Amino acid sequence: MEENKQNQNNVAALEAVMFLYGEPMDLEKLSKVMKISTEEAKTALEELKNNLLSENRGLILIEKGGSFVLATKPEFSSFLDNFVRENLKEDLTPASLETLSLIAYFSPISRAQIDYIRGVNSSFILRNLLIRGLVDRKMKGNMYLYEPSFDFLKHLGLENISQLPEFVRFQQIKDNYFSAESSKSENQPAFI
Amino acid sequence: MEENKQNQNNVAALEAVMFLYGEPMDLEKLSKVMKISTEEAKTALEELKNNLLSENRGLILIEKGGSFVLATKPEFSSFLDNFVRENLKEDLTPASLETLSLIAYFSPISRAQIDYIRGVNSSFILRNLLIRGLVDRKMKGNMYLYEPSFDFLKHLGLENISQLPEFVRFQQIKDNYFSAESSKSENQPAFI
Amino acid sequence: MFEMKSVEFSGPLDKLLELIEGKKMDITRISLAEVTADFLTYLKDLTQANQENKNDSLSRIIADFLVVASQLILIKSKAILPEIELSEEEEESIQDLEKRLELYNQIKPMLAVLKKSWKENSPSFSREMFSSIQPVFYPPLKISINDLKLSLQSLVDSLGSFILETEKIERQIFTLEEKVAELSQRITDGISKFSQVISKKSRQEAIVMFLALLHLLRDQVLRVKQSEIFKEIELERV
Repeated sequence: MEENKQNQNNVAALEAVMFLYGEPMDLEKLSKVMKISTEEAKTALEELKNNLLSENRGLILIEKGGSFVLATKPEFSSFLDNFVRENLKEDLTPASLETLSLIAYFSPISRAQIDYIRGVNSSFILRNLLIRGLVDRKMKGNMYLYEPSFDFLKHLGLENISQLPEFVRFQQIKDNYFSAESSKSENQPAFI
Repeated sequence: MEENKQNQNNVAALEAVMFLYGEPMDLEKLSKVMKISTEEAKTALEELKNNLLSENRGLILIEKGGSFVLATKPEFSSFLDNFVRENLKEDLTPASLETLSLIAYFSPISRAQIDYIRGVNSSFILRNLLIRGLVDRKMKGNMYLYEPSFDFLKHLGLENISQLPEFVRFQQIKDNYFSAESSKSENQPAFI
Repeated sequence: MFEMKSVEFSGPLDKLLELIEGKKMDITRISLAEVTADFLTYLKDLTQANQENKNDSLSRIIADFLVVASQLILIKSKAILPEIELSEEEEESIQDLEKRLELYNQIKPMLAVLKKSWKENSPSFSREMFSSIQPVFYPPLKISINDLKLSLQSLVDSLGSFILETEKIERQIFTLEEKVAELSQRITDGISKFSQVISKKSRQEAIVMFLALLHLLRDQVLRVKQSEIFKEIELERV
């Protein structure tokens, strides 16, 4: 009885971990993250796999070379593909356009800077722009810097961002803004 | 029998859609994506929510203002430490805490109301909370109303705002106070 | 002494309640008048701390305190000189302060509850949008270089108004210390009327100047004479 309860808990924990990690994980990694033995992880995996067979579950457990990942059931793939495509095709919202223009003119720019200038959190919009291939990001130090994608610039008929209209004027605004902000206080403006 | 089968299928499809999308979705969006009525979407959501209560499930359904998102159960947060956002690790200043608790317990609430209760100008604090993604705002008439964000709910591991400790008690303070206010005078400077 | 971290500073209503509770009094006009001096002392310490260590958020807190300080001074003046007639606006503002304090008193437990939840939280996590989907280049159908420029321009425009707002608040902050020094200097220079001191000054600055006056009075640096309410305040160095 006690053991059964513990198993249930492991299955639930496993679901939470795999749901969030979203990348293939092997037994070793799973057991390390969940702080259980590989044997227990294996039992939990089998049980989860079994549970997912139920008709009211929309996910499957995919195994590839000893690693496991959660994915949507293939029977839903046609309508999910449509869903993804529709989403990517949607017109840009004013907020997305604003963020995109900020990245185009002020790149490379960090998320904290984008958030600070816009005055709201931009993580959802940035993710949207990323998967639509309109912006790229690269790691610098411990943060991502965003810039317009090569494809997007090409789409606009530009070779580089300095060909954007009034590029120099906006650059000056950027420089003024950030230098004024940082001279005003010791505290990083983006993290007040 | 047939209908039950259809329901089951909807629950599975719902799980797949929400898993794939990852961001909050409202009934309208769900019904459009899944090509079912909003009524059916609602039934499926309720059933999913019910299924998640089981001890062998690791997820919860978080609800805010008619939108829903799948998230991990808070009891497994110790396995998921490395997903904590940097800007949520910081402590809140007394002023931020004051403002955030007003928004959490009294939402939707306008800036004028917040300023009035706090007796001070809250624009900086509100901006800071917006940037950190802890509150959302929506335009109503010609003013913004503030409410706690999904990130706020997730950070506290709540399925909806009414799970905040002593929510009903503090709601009553709001109701008492604001109803007394609005019945008393036509010209209420603080609530324009 | 003073903790420099601004996180340690509470807001003006919180401080006011603390002072009233410290005297084991209820929220009344009498108790407000009673704690005015302590409140002003705290404000003075704040401004001093701010001078030693310039800090944006502290400046903002001080601005918040000044608003409440001006209401307290009004209450205090009325308590000292009962014959003062308060205008309707002033009366409303005092009633407002009392009402706010009552409400703040009621919601204080709420802050404590949230603070605890925030500290002892077990978070939930959701997935990133389409986290399993690889980026695909999907240009929006209608987008031109000009759209980008216009969008950025309107953002920059709104930024301007926010910067102005920041400066406005900063301009309002005249540190008490500065004003005490200024007032002291001007009396030494031979100015003997308060109206001369505050001529051409904003309302906000005049209030701080009056605070400075009270401080010099308390420290027995100067003597004042006022023949009648709303008449000239004569200043004289001790």
